[in-house]
Amino acid sequence: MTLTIEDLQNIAKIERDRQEGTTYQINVCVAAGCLSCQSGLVKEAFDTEISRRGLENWCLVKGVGCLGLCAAGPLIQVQPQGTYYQGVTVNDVSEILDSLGGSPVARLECSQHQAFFQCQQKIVLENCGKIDPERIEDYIAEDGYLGLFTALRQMTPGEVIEQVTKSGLRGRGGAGFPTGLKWTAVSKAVNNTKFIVCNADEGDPGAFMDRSVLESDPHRVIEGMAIAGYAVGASHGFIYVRAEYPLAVKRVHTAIAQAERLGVLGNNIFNTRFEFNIEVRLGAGAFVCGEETALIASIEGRHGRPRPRPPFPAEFGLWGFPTLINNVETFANIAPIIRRGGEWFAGIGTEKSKGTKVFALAGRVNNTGLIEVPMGTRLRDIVFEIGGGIPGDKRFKAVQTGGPSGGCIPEEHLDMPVDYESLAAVGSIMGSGGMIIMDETSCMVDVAQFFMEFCMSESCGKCVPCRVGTTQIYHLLHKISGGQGKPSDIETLGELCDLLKNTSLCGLGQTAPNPVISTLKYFKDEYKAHIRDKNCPAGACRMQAPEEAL
Amino acid sequence: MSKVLRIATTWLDGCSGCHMSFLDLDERLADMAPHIEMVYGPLVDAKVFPEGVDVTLVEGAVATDEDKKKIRMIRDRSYILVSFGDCAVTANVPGMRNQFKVKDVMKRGYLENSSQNPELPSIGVPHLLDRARPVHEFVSVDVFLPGCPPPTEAILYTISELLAGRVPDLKGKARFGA
Amino acid sequence: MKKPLRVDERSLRADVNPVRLLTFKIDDRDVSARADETILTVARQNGIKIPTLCHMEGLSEHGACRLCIVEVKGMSRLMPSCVTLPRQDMEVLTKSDRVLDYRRKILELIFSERNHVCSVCVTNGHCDLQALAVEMGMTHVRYDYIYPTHPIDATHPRFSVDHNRCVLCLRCVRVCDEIEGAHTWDVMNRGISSKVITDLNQPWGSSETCTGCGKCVQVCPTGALSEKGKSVAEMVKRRQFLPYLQMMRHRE
Amino acid sequence: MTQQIVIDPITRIEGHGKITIHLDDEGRVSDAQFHVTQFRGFEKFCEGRPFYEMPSLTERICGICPISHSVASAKACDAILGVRVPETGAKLRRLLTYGQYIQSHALSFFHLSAPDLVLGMDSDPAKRNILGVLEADPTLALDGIKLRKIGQEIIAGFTGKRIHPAWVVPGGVNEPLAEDHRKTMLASLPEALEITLRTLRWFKASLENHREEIRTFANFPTMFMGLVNDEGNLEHVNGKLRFIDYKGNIVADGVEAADYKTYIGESVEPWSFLKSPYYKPLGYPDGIYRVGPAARLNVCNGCGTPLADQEWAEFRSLERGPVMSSFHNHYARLIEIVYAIEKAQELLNDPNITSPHVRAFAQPNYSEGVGVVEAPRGTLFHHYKVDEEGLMTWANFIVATGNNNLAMNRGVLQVAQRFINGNSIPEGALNRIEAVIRAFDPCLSCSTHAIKNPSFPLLLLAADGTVLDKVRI
Amino acid sequence: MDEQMQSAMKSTEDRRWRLVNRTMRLHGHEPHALIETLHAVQEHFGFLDLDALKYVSQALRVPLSRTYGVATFYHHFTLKPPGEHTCVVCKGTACYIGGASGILDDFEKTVGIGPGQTTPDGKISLVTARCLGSCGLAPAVVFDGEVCGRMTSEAVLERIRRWTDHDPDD
Repeated sequence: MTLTIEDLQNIAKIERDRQEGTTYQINVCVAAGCLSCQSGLVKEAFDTEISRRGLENWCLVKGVGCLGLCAAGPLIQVQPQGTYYQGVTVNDVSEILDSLGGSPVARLECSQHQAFFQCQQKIVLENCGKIDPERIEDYIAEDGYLGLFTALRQMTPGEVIEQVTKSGLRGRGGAGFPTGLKWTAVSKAVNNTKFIVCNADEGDPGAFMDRSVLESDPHRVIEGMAIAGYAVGASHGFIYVRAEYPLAVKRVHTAIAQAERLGVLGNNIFNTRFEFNIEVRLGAGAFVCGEETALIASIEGRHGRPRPRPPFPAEFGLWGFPTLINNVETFANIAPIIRRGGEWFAGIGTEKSKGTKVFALAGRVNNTGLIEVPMGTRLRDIVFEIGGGIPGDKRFKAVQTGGPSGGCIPEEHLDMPVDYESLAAVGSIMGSGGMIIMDETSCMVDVAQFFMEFCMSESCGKCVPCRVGTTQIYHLLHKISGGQGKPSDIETLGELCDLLKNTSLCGLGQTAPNPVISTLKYFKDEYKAHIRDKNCPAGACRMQAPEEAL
Repeated sequence: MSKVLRIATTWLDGCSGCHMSFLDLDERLADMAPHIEMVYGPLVDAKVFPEGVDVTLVEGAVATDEDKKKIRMIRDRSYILVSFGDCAVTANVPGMRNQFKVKDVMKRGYLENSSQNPELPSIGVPHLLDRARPVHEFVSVDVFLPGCPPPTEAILYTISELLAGRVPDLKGKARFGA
Repeated sequence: MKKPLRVDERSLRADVNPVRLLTFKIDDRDVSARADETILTVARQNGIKIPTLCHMEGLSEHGACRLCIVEVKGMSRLMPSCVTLPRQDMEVLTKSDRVLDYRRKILELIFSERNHVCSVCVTNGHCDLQALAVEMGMTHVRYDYIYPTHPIDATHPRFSVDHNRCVLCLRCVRVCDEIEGAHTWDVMNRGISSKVITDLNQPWGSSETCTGCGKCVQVCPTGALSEKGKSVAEMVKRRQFLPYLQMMRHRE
Repeated sequence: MTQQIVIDPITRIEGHGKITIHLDDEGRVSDAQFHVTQFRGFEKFCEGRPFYEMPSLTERICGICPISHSVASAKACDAILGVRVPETGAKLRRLLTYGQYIQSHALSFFHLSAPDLVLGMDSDPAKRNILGVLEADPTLALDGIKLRKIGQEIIAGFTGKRIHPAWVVPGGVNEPLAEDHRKTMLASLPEALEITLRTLRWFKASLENHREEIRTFANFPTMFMGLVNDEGNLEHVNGKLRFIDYKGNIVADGVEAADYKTYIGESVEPWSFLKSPYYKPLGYPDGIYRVGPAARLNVCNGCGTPLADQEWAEFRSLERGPVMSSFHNHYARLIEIVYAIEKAQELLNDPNITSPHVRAFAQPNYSEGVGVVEAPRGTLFHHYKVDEEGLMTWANFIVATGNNNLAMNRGVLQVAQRFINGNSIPEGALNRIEAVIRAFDPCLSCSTHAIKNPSFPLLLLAADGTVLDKVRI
Repeated sequence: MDEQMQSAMKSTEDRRWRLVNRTMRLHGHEPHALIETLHAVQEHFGFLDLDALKYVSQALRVPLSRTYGVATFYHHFTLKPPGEHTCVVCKGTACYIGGASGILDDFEKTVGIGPGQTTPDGKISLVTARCLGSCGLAPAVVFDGEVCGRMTSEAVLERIRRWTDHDPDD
């Protein structure tokens, strides 16, 4: 069976009619965060209550992806008013149904409503919280697969790449490599077999953007991959996803099956000669597999140990074939770019960082959750407007971006715009989008130690600087945070960090010292207090007895 | 060689082999005698480590609390401190006990392998540190002279350089283990 | 999905044209090279010494010890010369202060990782690691020794493995896989807990796949793999077989 | 109220040690303890190592007598292999041992004790060292340096390394002797003999000056232990153990190394890292015995070489029974050097000595082995157990110095009682207390449970720890 | 075990092995299916035992040592049978900032096992996760698959107590 544009439009119309047929629509978040707060039961309760009351034609209940404000789960949104309710339990169901048509249930209404939801601009997350991730029809109703159709039927592969290049989109996995350039490289590689790989091995502790996208809007990623496949000449794709995200895995599998059934994956897609298939491969708990060559090794069934680059995967990737590897969020941007044109995308953001970026806001901040803002948004706005500031009258201390590869940004830099260059300038990185807010009770030595412990145990062990260097740095930090450090340790730390940065084999080792470097830069006094005064100013570290100052 | 060099030697947790390698200077020791004064060491009768020592050669790893105290005192009183031999530089053989718990090491020696009065020595003997460690993990060291023991020629070079008022550079002149 | 090809990792650089010749500079000397020759190869051809540890002529490149790093003008990061191909007009420095300093630190890290007691080692005097320390002027290790606990496996009738002396260069893994074809060795765990193993991490003596050829022992740079019955300083490694086997295999 | 004197460190000995002397109310010496303050734990950390590494590993117990450790260790390993060492291999081990005797005894006599003997027990402590001797009697000092060098060169002649050579291995030695080395060694021996005989003459002539020391330096009846060969003559490398009582009667003879535990027990005293072995049948501490140069000359029927036999006879005529004063260890040491040189000459002239058959190869065939040798300072035991793969599971060492621990403690007491009286301490008295230890020439680094040598003032302490007197030296 | 016997048993006797075999067949018994197959084994058996590793090695033509290496490289795989109940404490950044290490400390103090360990009676396993992606709910703990947010030491230990107390009857 081949899908035509008419079919696609037809599906969209039927679906829109179905949804518009009811007066009210209740969207219950069924992403992992809210599910762990029993949102599944809340949805069931709505279904039961509505069928008990016989209101099926008046009110539609929909399980939707992430609404963003995970801290306040379970979240629901009532349409068409757009009212958000937080912390909804089974007991609140009747009351909410009763309120439809009247005034909202004030005690459940989201207090953070205004700033949190309104300061955002959504492209990647445009369907999150809106569509049922387990129904392809829902996606199609929101112009789903229109991008793929446009690419296949109205554009040459070169034109697709041109649009992507024009959009200025940069890799959302961390390093920010221009996506258009990467696609060009793969498309130019001479080989009949090429692969597309979607990196969904989101390993940063504190980041859950990819999980949310896959859980809330899996088709968007599939569509992006298929477009990429067309553009570079690949007919097979892999989604490499963490085994720790069972819900995401399940929804991706469902989505692939639906897409195959409908014919947007498979042979002769949209009556062209383009064929594209996607396989899911499970990660197994190795952060280093976020690195391209390690990821390739892992898909090939081997240890996830990186190899020296060049050659880059674009020339020599999976099983030696040219391979395009992009992150989930990168692929999620593709369909809108194709639908609306690269110029539209390039109009958003800053000069060198285009579009929007999804961040996972966590730590000592009121509104933890998932947000999407245009590149260049002020950090202060993210923390204090969208994030709602620091809970409990505590003082802001730092924000950590980029996960274990990133750095800690102190208050003095809060007014900077968030984009690739600015973050790099203050010693951090964009990374995949984890953003951890720390207040005065967080000890920066302890935080550095936490990240170094992570890097130490995630180091693949192949190259010496990373394998032994991370261990030595961790031991030094451990000594310092335990009150056993000596003054020369600070210098040694700096030296080791520099060594790792410049001599490690892969990105993990090269960036592992960033949390230490940035905390040493901005919070040296805290280190000194641990060493000189055997005191943790934040009160977070447990000092050991001062007997053996080794 | 204008002035007489005040030299001290001492050992912590070592086997005295480095000192023997020093004695292996043989007749050259006698030649050197007018230029050096041995102010402290196993071969002379001084009981107190003097102040203002020009050069101290330390053999052995730091293995006990007394070693630790001693090396700090020696550092304070020495202008140049030489880590003398592998035990001082790397902890070498004494460091081989570091894979075991002190308790188990003592137990083997005094409880399991004795037929009478099995007990752990505790009176007037120092307290063992958890790990025997190189000297420079405790105090700053100016010259590292590796080897098990360091070759006599390297010792001669070191002292000659010091006599000439230079800090010796032993890179490539001595190796671990030999 | 199409059945993937079996890829020989040694032919990784299929992306370069081996026929092309280029010229570049090593330590201010003009040198010429084939496009598929590594900087290390070219340096050695020209008598320029670069220290190596995981590199072994006749085995695939591992690129992991990082001792062969060199500075390439215009690049902030240092490049491992064993896997880096030169480009036209590239300027390579093999002995800049920066390079020497980093190399020494890396070597110190290697020494700090396991329990290297040179004085009582079977390869004392014949050890690549020990020789590197002399060559690179490393007289002590600035970092705290880690002192991990590692056992010795002496179950094999002829050889033993002492993990205390292993530097994880994986020469054993590569020679066993690439030359002997047995793939008895591999690495378990990761990061600092990485350890070379035989078969299912079982005693070497009980390995079903080991042919007992001893190639791994001979290529091991340190005393980690040695012949049983050899006392301290007695283990001298014989490696002439490796280029010979290479030659015999590639003869036409 | 009792008081304590602490001598810390004992100087001019090979290792770390200190002495505590207890005084009673009248200021008389009531007790004395000799502390060994270094501990390295060889007995434990050998665990898990392949036994064939042991000769070179245990060499690191001591930098002065590494050869004795490597030979004792290799003999324990031979027993584990269950092999007979080829004749030349055994001879080379023996030759190496004699080289070590020459250098080690020379060190003890010239570098460590000569300052007392030449300059006097009461001489200026600042000068009382080898450099002082060099000023006072340059010939003697240079003789010492030269003699030690000849011994060291014999060791280096085999191995290229004077200290910690890796040459003695299980089953034999790892390389045959080269002809040119044989010649060089042989050429150096006449001078060595000349030096030794000259020194021996000087020493015998000066015995008169040390009557008090001879009378008090551990001059009390004890048993003696040492190795003797099949003829009952002096033996350092092979042979069997002989125990004699204070009258010179043989109480045990022909004891095999493997049976040592039947005869020797080990006791721990809380004040020392050095254990106290004792003759088991008599129990602790009655089973006190002595080892070392004088003990060896006491237990044997003779030396078996012409010059040494002559000197031995003269030595044994000092007393009717065994020579009791440990001061005479110095004397015995010189005789043993003569013996070592004579034996070395004999071996080097043996045409078989350069034979290439120096090592027997085997897999481990026994799970346990004991090796015993006479180290310069006395009998040395290495006892190993291994698993099926030949990895060490257990080790026990009885070091030469350990055997003398009980006697050293009693010797210290004896000297202290003779020379210390009241609350002031003459420096010369303290030096004599140390000198008695020096006479035993304890190799304290040897002690897997060993002694050290830091330098602190000698204190006269009240029982509560208050300092009554302080001797600055 | 005799190889033929082993494979016979594994292909027929146990339904779980049939599922594992299916995974391998799906990938054409290609070596690159190793990780997928190990996932299948662990899913059906709870852990990877040596026999299973050997069987998978043979079926996929992967060297034994590589199979073992891969199985130990990835932290998701376990070679030890898990306890009856599993408690996963998230150690992601948000959870760490939120006090996960305190929970772990108290767990170890009270229950006596650290991360990666199982109580001697085989009842409870403690595991840490890098990030559950439930950062909004930090600190998060998973009890037998059920994610619970905003946990405290007391709440965790209370759940553990329920497991230990109730189990004799279960």
